Amino acid sequence: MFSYILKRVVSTALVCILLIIFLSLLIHIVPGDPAKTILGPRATPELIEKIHTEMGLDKTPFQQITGFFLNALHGDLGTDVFTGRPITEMIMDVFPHSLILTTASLLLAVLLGIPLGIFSATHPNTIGDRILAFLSISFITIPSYVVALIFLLIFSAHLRIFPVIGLGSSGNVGDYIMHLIIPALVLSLSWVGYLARLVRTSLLEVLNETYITAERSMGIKNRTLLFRLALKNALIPTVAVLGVGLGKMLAGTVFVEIIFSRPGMGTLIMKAIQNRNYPVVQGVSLIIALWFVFANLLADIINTRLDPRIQIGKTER
Amino acid sequence: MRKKKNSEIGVLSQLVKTPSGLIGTIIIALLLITAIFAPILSPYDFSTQNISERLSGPTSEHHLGTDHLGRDLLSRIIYGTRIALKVAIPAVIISLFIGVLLGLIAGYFGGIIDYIIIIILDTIQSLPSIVLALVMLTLLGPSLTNLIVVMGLTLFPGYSRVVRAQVMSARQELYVDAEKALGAKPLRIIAGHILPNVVPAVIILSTMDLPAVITIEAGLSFLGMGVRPPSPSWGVILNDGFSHFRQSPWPIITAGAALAITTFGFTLFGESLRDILDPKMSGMDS
Amino acid sequence: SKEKESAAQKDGPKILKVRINADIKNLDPARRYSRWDDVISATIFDGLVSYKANSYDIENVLAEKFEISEDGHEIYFKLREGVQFQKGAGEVTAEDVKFSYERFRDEKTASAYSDDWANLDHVEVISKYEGKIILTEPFAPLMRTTLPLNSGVIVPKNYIEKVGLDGFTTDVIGCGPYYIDEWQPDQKVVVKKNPDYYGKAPYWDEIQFIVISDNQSAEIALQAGEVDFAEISTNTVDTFKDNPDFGITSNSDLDYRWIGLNVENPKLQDVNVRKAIRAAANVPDMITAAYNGMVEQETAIVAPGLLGYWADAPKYTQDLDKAKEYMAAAGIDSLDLEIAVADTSEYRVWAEVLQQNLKEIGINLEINSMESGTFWEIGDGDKGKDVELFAMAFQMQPDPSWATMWFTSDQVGIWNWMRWANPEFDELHKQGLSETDDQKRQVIYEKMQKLMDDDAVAIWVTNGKTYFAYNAKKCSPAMTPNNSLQFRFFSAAK
Amino acid sequence: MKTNEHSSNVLQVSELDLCYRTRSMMLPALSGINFSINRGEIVGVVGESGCGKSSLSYAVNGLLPKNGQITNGSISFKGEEVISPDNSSISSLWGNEISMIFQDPMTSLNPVFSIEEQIMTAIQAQVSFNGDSNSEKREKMLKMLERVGIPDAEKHIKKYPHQFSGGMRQRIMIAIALLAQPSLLIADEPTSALDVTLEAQINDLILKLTKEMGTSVLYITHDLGVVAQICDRVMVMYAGQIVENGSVQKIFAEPKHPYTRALLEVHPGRAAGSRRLHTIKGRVPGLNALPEGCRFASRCDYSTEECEKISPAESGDVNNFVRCHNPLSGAVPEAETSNKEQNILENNKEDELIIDAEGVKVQFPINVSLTDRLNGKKPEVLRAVDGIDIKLSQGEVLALVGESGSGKTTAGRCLLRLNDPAEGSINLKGNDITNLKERALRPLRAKVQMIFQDSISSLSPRRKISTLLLEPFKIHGVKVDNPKAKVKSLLEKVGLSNEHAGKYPHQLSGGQARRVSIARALALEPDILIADEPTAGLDVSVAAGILNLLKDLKEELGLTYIIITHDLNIINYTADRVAVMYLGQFVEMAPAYKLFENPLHPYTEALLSAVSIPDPSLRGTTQRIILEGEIPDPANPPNGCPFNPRCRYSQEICKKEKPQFKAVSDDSEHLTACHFPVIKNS
Ligand SMILES: Nc1ncnc2c1ncn2[C@@H]1O[C@H](COP(=O)(O)OP(=O)(O)OP(=O)(O)O)[C@@H](O)[C@H]1O
Ligand SMILES: Nc1ncnc2c1ncn2[C@@H]1O[C@H](COP(=O)(O)OP(=O)(O)OP(=O)(O)O)[C@@H](O)[C@H]1O
Ligand SMILES: [Mg+2]
Ligand SMILES: [Mg+2]
Repeated sequence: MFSYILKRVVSTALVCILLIIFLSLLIHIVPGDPAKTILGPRATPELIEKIHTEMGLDKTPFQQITGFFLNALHGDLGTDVFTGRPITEMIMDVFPHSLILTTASLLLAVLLGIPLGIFSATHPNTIGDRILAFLSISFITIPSYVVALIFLLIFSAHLRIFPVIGLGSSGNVGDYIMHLIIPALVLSLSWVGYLARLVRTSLLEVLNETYITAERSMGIKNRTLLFRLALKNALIPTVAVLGVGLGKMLAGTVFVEIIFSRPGMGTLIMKAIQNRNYPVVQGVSLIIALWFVFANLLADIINTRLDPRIQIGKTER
Repeated sequence: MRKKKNSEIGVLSQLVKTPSGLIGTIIIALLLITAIFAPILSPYDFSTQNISERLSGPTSEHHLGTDHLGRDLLSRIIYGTRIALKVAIPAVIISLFIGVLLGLIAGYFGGIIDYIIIIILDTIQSLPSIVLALVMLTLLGPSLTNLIVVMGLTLFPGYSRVVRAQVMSARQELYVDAEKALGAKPLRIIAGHILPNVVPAVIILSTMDLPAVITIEAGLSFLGMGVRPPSPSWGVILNDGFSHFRQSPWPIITAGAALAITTFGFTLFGESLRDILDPKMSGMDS
Repeated sequence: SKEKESAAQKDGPKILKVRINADIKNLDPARRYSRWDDVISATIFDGLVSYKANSYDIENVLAEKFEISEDGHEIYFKLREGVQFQKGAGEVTAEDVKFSYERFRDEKTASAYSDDWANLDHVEVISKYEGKIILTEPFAPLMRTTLPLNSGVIVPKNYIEKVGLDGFTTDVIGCGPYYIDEWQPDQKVVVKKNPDYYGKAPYWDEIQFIVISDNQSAEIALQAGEVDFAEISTNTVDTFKDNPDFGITSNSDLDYRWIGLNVENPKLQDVNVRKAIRAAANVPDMITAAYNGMVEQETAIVAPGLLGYWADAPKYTQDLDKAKEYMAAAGIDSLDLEIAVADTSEYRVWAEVLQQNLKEIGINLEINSMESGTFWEIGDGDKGKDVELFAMAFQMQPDPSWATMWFTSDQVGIWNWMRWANPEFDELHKQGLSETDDQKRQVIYEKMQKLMDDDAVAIWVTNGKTYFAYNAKKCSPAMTPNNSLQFRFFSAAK
Repeated sequence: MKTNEHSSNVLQVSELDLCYRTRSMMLPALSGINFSINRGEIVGVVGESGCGKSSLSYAVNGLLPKNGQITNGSISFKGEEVISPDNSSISSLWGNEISMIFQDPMTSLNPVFSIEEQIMTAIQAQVSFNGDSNSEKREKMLKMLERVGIPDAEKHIKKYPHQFSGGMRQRIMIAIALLAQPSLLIADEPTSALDVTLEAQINDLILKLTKEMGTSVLYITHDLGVVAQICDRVMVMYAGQIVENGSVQKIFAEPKHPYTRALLEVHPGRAAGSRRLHTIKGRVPGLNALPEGCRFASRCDYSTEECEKISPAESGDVNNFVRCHNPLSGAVPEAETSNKEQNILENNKEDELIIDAEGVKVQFPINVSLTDRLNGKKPEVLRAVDGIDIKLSQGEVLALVGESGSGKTTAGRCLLRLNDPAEGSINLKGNDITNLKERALRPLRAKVQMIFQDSISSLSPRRKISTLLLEPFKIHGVKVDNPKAKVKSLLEKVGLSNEHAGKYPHQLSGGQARRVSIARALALEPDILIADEPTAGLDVSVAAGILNLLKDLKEELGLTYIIITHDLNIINYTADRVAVMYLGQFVEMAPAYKLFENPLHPYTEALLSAVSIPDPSLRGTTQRIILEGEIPDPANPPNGCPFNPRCRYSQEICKKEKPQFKAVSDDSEHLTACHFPVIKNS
């Protein structure tokens, strides 16, 4: 366990270093100047120079990279030149919102997708199964931004059942949840389809295993067999996939956050890219990468709980 | 050569036997036809503007209505098919090429080379592809070619991983030992015995990647980072439509539907293909 | 439920919810970046003078007395006594005035607005409440744009010296009608009524500025009652106009937006080519397509209603025959050109319409739409020589010098992307800055605009027009003619 | 007698037909099955692969695959009909009255639950424990586990299946199956995935427990030797029919059906020292092409015209019949033997050693966790091969035998440098290849070939057989003038027809695949051939064919062989010399006939006694030595003599001192590593 984690830490560190090198190099080749992008004609040469110095753009890439890491080790990702806010703080402000959104949508997906998958697996090739299969693929394939656009109009402009813009008033949990429902639903849709299919396939596979036949021959009733003995096996691949889903949360949230005007990691990095706000891009990317690694680690650990055969540390990285 | 053709026909005929394979194949065939015969099929030039007729709903002249510049939406959607495929196919080919090569190298040689490649893949994959594509497009500037290159570069780790895993497991296989025992050189083993085992997985992955690329391309165009106007990318139509939704929902509805149907078709096709090719190439029987 | 709402408002605090398009970056008046920094800091800070509600007329605010010397070199002021900064940061004194203005010229402040105080020599403190602003030269824009706006507000010297520059970015302290209560980055900024305000208390107890970057979302939020006041896109004006629950207010912007032609580019060196392009361009179509026809066509760089507006400027509409004549005069019948645009829907539409227009006179226009960061660099230095056409918009303050300053020859390679260098224009610009007589200035600026027109360096598109929609049952807005929102003057529904 | 029979009758199957639905047609997997099982009776079912043995067990226990369908007949359990459309009446018997043991213990336990959870779930479901409290149930579970030979059950039940060895898992399965003391146990080849020694242990256990509980057993196997040892009655199946049914004594003494007789004849246990093994020509017909008349007719030496036209009926009682037009009589004749001793002497030309390996060791690194390493633990190795000498002269056949995991395969691979030796030297045909670079080794590879344990997976799956057969020539740059003819001749050499040339490996049967890999190995006419388990997993008849082939090839080409096997039965027939391996070391080496006559090492002695011989009269007569326990973990071998923990002669010294590998008598050909060799007093 310990050596496993150490290994993970080392490769995570390597990934982060490579990522930051990549981003730092990018900064030096990418056209576009942060000062001009934000200020337009107001950007005087002195001001541009000052902003460059503050962003550390005058240093060599090597100095930038080492400096960045030395600070990052102390949890300091630099400051946003334009607002003077620590980037760590900026990220910590929005990160929970993205996290809640992703978790909520994954939770929704689990609550809907797994039962649907079980239904399909226990009724293979029936009409219900076929309809579910069709729906699942549709859910998986329709791009999230198309769904988001359509939900935005249906729910907010026409039905007005749910508020959809922003996070709701702060401190009001009920309002926050109301604002969360539609975005989470949009994000979860493809996961519902995905999980339903995944659970169906793996459950069907498990139900064909000899040990299930053996257990049936021991007189164990179908219900126990399905929900206690087979499902645990079938959930192993699901957990791994959910881990990846959690890790890749940003991919989905970018669009949803933009369309529903929610602050979050997606909107933060999107704006930072547009404004050429390099320190913010770097900081956010680093956190995203770390989060990705963390989520996968989490899934691995959960899987070792589910599957005693997997010995953490013996598995390939 | 003739044998090979036979086997391809075999796969195809198996594909159209299942309902989902049939639907997928039909959709893809229609897409290809639409893309190839776009000039014949589209009633108008996709870029001709008619400001006075802007944002009209479906009429007898414009079957799907017009956009904010009064251009015929049907024609734009039809030409959009070309763009979707023009980006998706080369991008998938690029990522396939890089991915397979790196995967083979990593899987066969293992050790430190493998570790380095894996770290590179991890790095690329630790950022979501949309973000990575955004960052890289910022560097290169949005254009069709850059879009293709960027998509290729963001997606190749998927192939590398699959190929690497396959090669690693193939390397454990007895037949590799058997070849070695016969005195075969590494190149012969990789090219002659390991690669053919990787091909089905790669084919499946690439048919699954096509809709992903189309989705990301349209997404990037929606964010304003995609192809140049007046190219009628579906994402561009969505983006323009989003600004004028109150006046006419048709741009969003049509482009959204085109995207959804396309990705749906490719996914069905890919999955049916996987069912046939995996795990054993039973379709290869003569 | 509407009744309930208003009933609740009678009891509780009166809260106004306003959509802002982007989050604030820095509320320090000297280091503000964006329009929303301006709008919000305007509720927190007071200056010596300010615009009256809904007008460009100036009234005294912090100043009890305010006098400009004959030669325009000195401005005397006397402050009201006993005005307190918020949050116990002390009384407003002449020292604060000196500090507030002089810091604009201080390199450490690195103010993007240092030009607002271009001719400031120093501020002389006469007594605790009295002082003099000493200028090196008379400076016409001072009274129009510097003093009544954010560059003229007073900040607490002692407090800033205590917390340092980094402590005065979003957690600012002024002496205006509102103080900053809370900032949730990317979500909202909340200001609350300053209980110790010396002037007339504003109507709203609390104003929440809610960040919604996307117009569509903002419109939905407005309809859903999630905000009370929001900028809306020209495309949806009709929807709100037809709805009695909402009020619409609009004002033409001062910004100027144009398609520039680079005179140094070999393809565009011939003035006939440029004129041909100008004649072929169908600006009304652009306006229909990009703004749903809800804005006016711009004829010259200075907006209507401003000093220096050129009323007789020619208004170009598409004239293909003329365009072909110019082409013939230039001796070409076909040409490949490229237009660079930042990738927003607005500019793309212009470019697409122009593309179609130019096709008719044999010019093939390629649209090079780029991401804004990249776009802002293309005119830099010698690189700028390769630019052909470009779409651009500059912001403007209510003084004509703000428009002309970017097109002098020393701006070539910086902001003068047309690379148009005209010594006469340069000279006139200098004169316009130091001339204090409005009539004389009018003549100067009209002449400058004519020079630009003669050389056909730009196709003016529009000054823009901003539309705001608001909950007509709840509030009634106030703003200067150039759309500077005056939240301190917002009132209850009329 | 009749009434008695009825009351003691546990299972009664009559006129049972079973079909599998496939896309193209209904496959009749079982037709006209009649038999019954009496209380406490152990009934064996034998037959080649694909004859429907498993299908029979599915039909009886109601665990038919989805496409399986009983189309006719009845099954009654203790007088009650159990065939019902939804399986409900039979499923209520599962676990309580009928229970199962499956072939592969590796896949028959749920991998994600601990043993305790699995057994408890089963107990909760079984009615016979309804009255018990949880602690009573647990108590019973522990007792049962102790009974099947899991010591310290309390400690082990917390473990997960993968933490047990195959033998242990099969014991656990038996414990679960017998928990509720069912009336009928169905065991489908419960030992075919296990070693000989484990097979003996498990069969003994089944025999002992079921006799104690009075449980009847339907025991499916393909090994007549096992039947002879434990069954009361045997049913011989062929192509979905029971062709002969009768008591073990009778059938082994006087098989009536030609198929039964053929099965007995090909059994390698009978073939010791024979010149040539019997085989049965042809293959079991596919279910989609069953012949009209007797299904065995095409392979039968005695078939007549009648046989080909008319399907024979059962003649005799329910449990004592034969399905044949011309039943045979009399015993199976003894196999002819040849003089082994002479063979050896002819071949033994000491002067020129073609294989000369000395002190070879092969080690695999073991992952030591970083924490352990930080705590000062050194990285360890698993000594798969721990110092063996192999010296072979031209034309000699050496057999390597030993339990699974003893290092046989690794030893073979090492000679080919597929695994690199950690120590020792390897000399092939006078070339020292111990440290030779792969590039330099390549030319030599043409002359030294290996047939791998798992033939199908040793053939590249996406290449046609013809391509695979021509590949050796391509690799070594040998020009082939007429590739087609070459392929044909190679296939013919191993007894295959040219029709296989266009197939892919997965389209071949196990025996065919093995032949193809032999053909491939022989393509370049090597001098040395290492055959790893050449008959494992094959039907006896097919295995016999392969062994005959190897023998023919040796005589034709003068090959030098190393045959790796754990099946002692085949050694006697093929090998000149035998080396017995245990934990990576040789414990005994001798000419084959001497080893069989006089095993010196207790391990060899036990291995030999575990060999199944298809002769029920031997039951109880020879004293069977059943080896206790299992082979220790090679990463952590015992001190002293590696065999000492399982040895029945073990003394103090064995635990401390490792015995030398040397000749104990004056016979320099017979070496052993034992402090107390078993020297017969003859
Ligand atoms: N589910 C099925 N669908 C179709 N055919 C089947 C199915 N299961 C078995 N068969 C066929 O039925 C025949 C009998 O198979 P069965 O498994 O009963 O044989 P067996 O005697 O147990 O063989 P083995 O010794 O290999 O286990 C074979 O020809 C097999 O191919
Ligand atoms: N590549 C390897 N890495 C690690 N350990 C191995 C490897 N190959 C074999 N071993 C171990 O070496 C020991 C001997 O294995 P080997 O396969 O040589 O035994 P065997 O006698 O051929 O057994 P079987 O009869 O099961 O084929 C076993 O404990 C096995 O687990
Ligand atoms: Mg079977
Ligand atoms: Mg082996």
